[in-house]
Amino acid sequence: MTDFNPRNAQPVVLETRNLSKVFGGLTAVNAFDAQVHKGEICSLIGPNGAGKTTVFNTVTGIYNPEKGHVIFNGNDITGHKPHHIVSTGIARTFQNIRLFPTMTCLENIMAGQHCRISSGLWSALFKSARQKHEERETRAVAESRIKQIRLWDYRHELAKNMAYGSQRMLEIARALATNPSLLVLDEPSSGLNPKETEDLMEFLTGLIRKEDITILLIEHDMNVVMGISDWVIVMDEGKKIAEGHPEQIYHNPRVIEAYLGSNDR
Amino acid sequence: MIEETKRIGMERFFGSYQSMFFITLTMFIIYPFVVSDYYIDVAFFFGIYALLGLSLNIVLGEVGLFDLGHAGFYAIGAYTTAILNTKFGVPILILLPLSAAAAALFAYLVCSPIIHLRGDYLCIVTIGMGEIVRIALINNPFNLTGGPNGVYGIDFPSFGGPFVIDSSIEYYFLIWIVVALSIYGLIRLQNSHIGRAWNYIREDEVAAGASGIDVRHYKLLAFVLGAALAGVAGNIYASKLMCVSPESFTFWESCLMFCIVLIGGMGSIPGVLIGAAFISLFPEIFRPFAMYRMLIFGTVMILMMMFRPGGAWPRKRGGIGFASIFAKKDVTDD
Amino acid sequence: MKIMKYLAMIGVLMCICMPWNAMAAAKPVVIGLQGPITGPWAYEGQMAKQSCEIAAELINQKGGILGGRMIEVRVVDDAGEPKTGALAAQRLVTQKDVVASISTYGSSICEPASTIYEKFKKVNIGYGVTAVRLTQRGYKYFFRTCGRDDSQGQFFADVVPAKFGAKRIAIMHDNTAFGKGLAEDTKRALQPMIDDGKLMIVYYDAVTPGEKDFRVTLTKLRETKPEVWYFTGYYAEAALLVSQAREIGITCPFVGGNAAINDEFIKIAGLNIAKGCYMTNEPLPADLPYEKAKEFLKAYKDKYGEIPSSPWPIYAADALNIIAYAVDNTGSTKSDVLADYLRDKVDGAPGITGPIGFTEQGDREGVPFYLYVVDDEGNIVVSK
Amino acid sequence: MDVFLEQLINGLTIGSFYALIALGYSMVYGILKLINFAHGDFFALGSYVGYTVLVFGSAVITTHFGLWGGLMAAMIIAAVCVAFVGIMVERAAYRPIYPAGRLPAVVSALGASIFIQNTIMVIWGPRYQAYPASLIPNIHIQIGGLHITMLQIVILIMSFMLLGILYWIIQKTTFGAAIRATALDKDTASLMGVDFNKVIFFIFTLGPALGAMTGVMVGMYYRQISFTMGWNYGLKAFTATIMGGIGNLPGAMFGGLILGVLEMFGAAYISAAWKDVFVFLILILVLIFRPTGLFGEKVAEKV
Repeated sequence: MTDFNPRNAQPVVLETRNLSKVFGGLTAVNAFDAQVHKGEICSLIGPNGAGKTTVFNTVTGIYNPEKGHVIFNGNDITGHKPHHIVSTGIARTFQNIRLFPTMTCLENIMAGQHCRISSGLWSALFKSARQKHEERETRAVAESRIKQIRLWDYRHELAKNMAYGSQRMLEIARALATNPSLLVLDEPSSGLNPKETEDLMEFLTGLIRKEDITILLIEHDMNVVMGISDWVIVMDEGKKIAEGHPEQIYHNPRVIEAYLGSNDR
Repeated sequence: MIEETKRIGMERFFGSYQSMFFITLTMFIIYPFVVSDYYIDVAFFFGIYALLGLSLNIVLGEVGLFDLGHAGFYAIGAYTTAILNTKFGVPILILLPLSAAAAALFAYLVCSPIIHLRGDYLCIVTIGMGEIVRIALINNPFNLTGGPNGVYGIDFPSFGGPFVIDSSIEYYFLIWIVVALSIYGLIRLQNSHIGRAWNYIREDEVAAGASGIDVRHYKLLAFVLGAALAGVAGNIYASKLMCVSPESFTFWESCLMFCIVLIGGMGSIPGVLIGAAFISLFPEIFRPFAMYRMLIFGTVMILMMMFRPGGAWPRKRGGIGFASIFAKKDVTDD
Repeated sequence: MKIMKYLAMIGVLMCICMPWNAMAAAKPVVIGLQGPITGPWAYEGQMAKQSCEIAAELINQKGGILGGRMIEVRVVDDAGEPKTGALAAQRLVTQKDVVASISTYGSSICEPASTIYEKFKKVNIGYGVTAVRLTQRGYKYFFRTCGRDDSQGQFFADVVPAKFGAKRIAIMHDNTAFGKGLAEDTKRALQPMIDDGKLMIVYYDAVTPGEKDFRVTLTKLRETKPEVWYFTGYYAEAALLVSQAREIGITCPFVGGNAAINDEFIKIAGLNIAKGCYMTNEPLPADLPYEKAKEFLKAYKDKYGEIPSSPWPIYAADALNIIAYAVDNTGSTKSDVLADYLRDKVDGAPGITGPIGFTEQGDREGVPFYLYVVDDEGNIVVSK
Repeated sequence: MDVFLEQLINGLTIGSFYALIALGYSMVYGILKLINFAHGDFFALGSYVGYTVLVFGSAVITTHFGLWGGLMAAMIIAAVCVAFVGIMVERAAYRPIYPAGRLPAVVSALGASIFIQNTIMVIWGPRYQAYPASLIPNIHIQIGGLHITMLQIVILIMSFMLLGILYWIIQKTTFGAAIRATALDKDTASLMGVDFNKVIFFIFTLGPALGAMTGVMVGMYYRQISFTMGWNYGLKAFTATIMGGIGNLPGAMFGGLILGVLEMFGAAYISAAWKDVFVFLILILVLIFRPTGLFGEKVAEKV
């Protein structure tokens, strides 16, 4: 599989080695190896049930893999607790939106800052200087993020009252509030209309330029994948079947077969 | 435009709120001097139930953990005070923090292995824990708890030498000062990252974990703090009644605490005060109806849930909360 | 504003409890009665209320006391729970016209209540509280008309093993303040005989009150092959225990504590099982030889159709009688005068349960115990 | 050896009562996820209604129906009355509170429980009532060292029979499928044409009726009833349902039996005083290793 221009030369941010996860009899992910380089938008695509979300959940600590390792910035985070993984710098969103419904948008985003707070119970009770500083810091980060997604006017609104598109952006803003170095998005464009998808793509590419962040994406919408990803990995039935630049993947026979099914089978 | 209307609304509201607060405060201070001892004691037990309600509110109201065994911590606090005071003569006021610590330690040890349980499964385990504590108290292990007769001869708290708290009025102020301090502390927590972390966990545990919150740690913290406050209530209750017996810490007591938080409003401190008022004052007011008292009590509980499922004074979401009265500047404004 | 409405609600709630003290009626002598009108022991509380009202009526019919002043019984419910017990005591103590009060059924409820009466220097007489410690606190104003656990325990040790020639004793209690206290005192009374090897306790355990099925515990009891079996709990559990014990083949004689056997016991267990069951008990109302007892029981039976099914309500009535007797003889309603009179001057005063006198600490003097048995026709008679 | 066997039978008898109450309980609990504290009091109400039927109808029963007929009559009348009360309680206390979620419903259930408990006290008085011994057949059977009464056998048989019928209704009939569908997802089920009111009507008649029948059986077997007995039987039913696994009817049944046997082990081999502590410790251990009960299916958190 020749690739005519090499992948960018940045160091590897995230690597999975021989990762496999089994549910009951079903092997959802089977010896999956992948690398994500710093500063790129890498998309993970494949038909439904290919095991994409399972890889996500294993990387972000929701599931424990039976075999294999997840290496992030050189250290092995296999099987760590989700909140620990977030503090090391991986932030994620969910396929179906999981916000804090009866809390305000601002409070939702402030949740992301939580792992950056070090003051404990006593400093909260006696309002120590450090705690006050961290509170202001949390508020400032959250306010900047909410302005970034242009929902400033709704900051006191309850999350459950927001439109679907705004809720998607809120979830991304919450993930960004953890100051991650790797942003993991699970089908961010699902349920968005074309205009919103357009804004999303623009937002993500802007993010890559402005902040030193890497994005790993699960996506079904091909023009998002082709539009903004620097590297694409294709999965089918738990295994990696192809990887390369978007154009290569677009014409790769095995990918087409995986998606559309070949006529001779 | 939304910006402006919100600010004006808060100014007017903020002003009236504070004046209302001071009226209630003065009433609380005058009350014991105008009524007979019986009504002071009724207000004392109102204070005890307020403290217990606040302690359960942390676990049930803030974090949404289904705890129906909170009387166990209340019992641990009361018996720690009773045993250490009668057997080793430790003064009561020193026992206040000690019994809080004992209840908190017990909560930590008991809840650590079961904190991962969800909803009804956690509920039955807390019921089990409460019953285990009560039955252990009755069975008098190592001859410590005095069995069904309980422990008696607990002396009064004293600040050394002459100044001893023993009259109803002094107890009234003791409990309500402790309640006021707890409310102040709880409001601080509600406004801090800890309070928010609890609420995130109540809203969606998985999302909270994925946003970087150590769910297990904060759940345990809620149980430990709730148990500590219940332990303090146990200490004051024990020294007031001068004896403790297992009858005061039954499963029904846990249910009453549960009703206080639900009827008042989950996570809302003024709501818990109203809930405690209802639970403690109602039986006394309807005492003359003796046989039918409980019938009315049951009916009113159903009606309360029917018309105010969110509680008498539900916690305000969306910026304006009771908390704002204490914060110098408005909490969620820029 | 909605919020102000709620704050006002708290204020209103507080005012509702503003004092509407009953106007102190000049004429009648008011005696307080505190008892479990509601709660698990509601039946005991209501019988005590009825007994006291009957006793007051009898005295009032004879012209009352202090030259014609009527007696009024003011009843307060303490729901059989320590917290409400303390509150009920507080309620009676703060009503100035209450001369003295008859305080409650259940040792752990009487404990906090008697402390409050002591603080406010109010005479209070317990009627259903047998825990030994209540009179060991050196209280000046606390008395009790019922006996104590240790005297009943001693009576069991003296009479029962000898009567049945039993070497292997089984003791079972129900983990209540009363039941466990009596069991422990009986064990202490049997200790000398155990030390010199005359007998041994083969079974000592509790059952949980409110349970229905004791077969498992009774099978374990049967394996220890006891020669006499002493149960110190209440009649509800006693009836279940005996009927299930006979069903699984325990034949040794059953002896109950003084709350175990009454006509409820016979009704539940059925006559053929209740027959031949023994009980260590203070003199039962039915066969109280005293003239005052017959008069009281007749009045009670006329009004309620049956006599009280347990000894405690009778002690409550006697508490009322002795207060009235003390007020009448001292001519005053001051607590200190009454307390001294009751402690020193009263011995052999006429009472339903026999002559009433109090020891230095306030215990009832000379409460005799009899060994009762249920005969073939189902009435409880003193066994030879 | 036969002592162990006898103790086992004792345990199973208690267990069968717990199983029956747990089944009636989990009819409501499994479907509405409503912790129905009032269920214990339906049980107590049933035993009191049965008591009244036996006492007032004793002349009729002994002449025409004979002992067993009398007991059947008592059970059926009790079941009908309590079922009616069940419907009223559901309409008055639970229906308005469904939208408010589960926690307010628990407070309402506590209120209903106190209400029923005190209604019984007001109507029948606080005293312990005794089932008339003359009307209850007590035939002892002795096999070797084993002492069993006819009543014990009848109750065991009846319990399993009732459990069987209910299992058949729930698992095999289409209406049973509708009930199970409503248990899993109320809204989707109603979209599929399942009439929620019919299901509620069925649950709130069958659940309390089953509780009432068990109440009569307990009254028959132990011959003594009190108005407060509903409370701790209700708690036992809740424990048994959880041990079996929520929403799993056969699970509740086995949970009840296991609870009875555990209590037997606790009382026989440790001490009667620590029996309940032993049972709750076992329950907590079970839940630590199987967080959804013995037979509850392990629901993976769908993320």
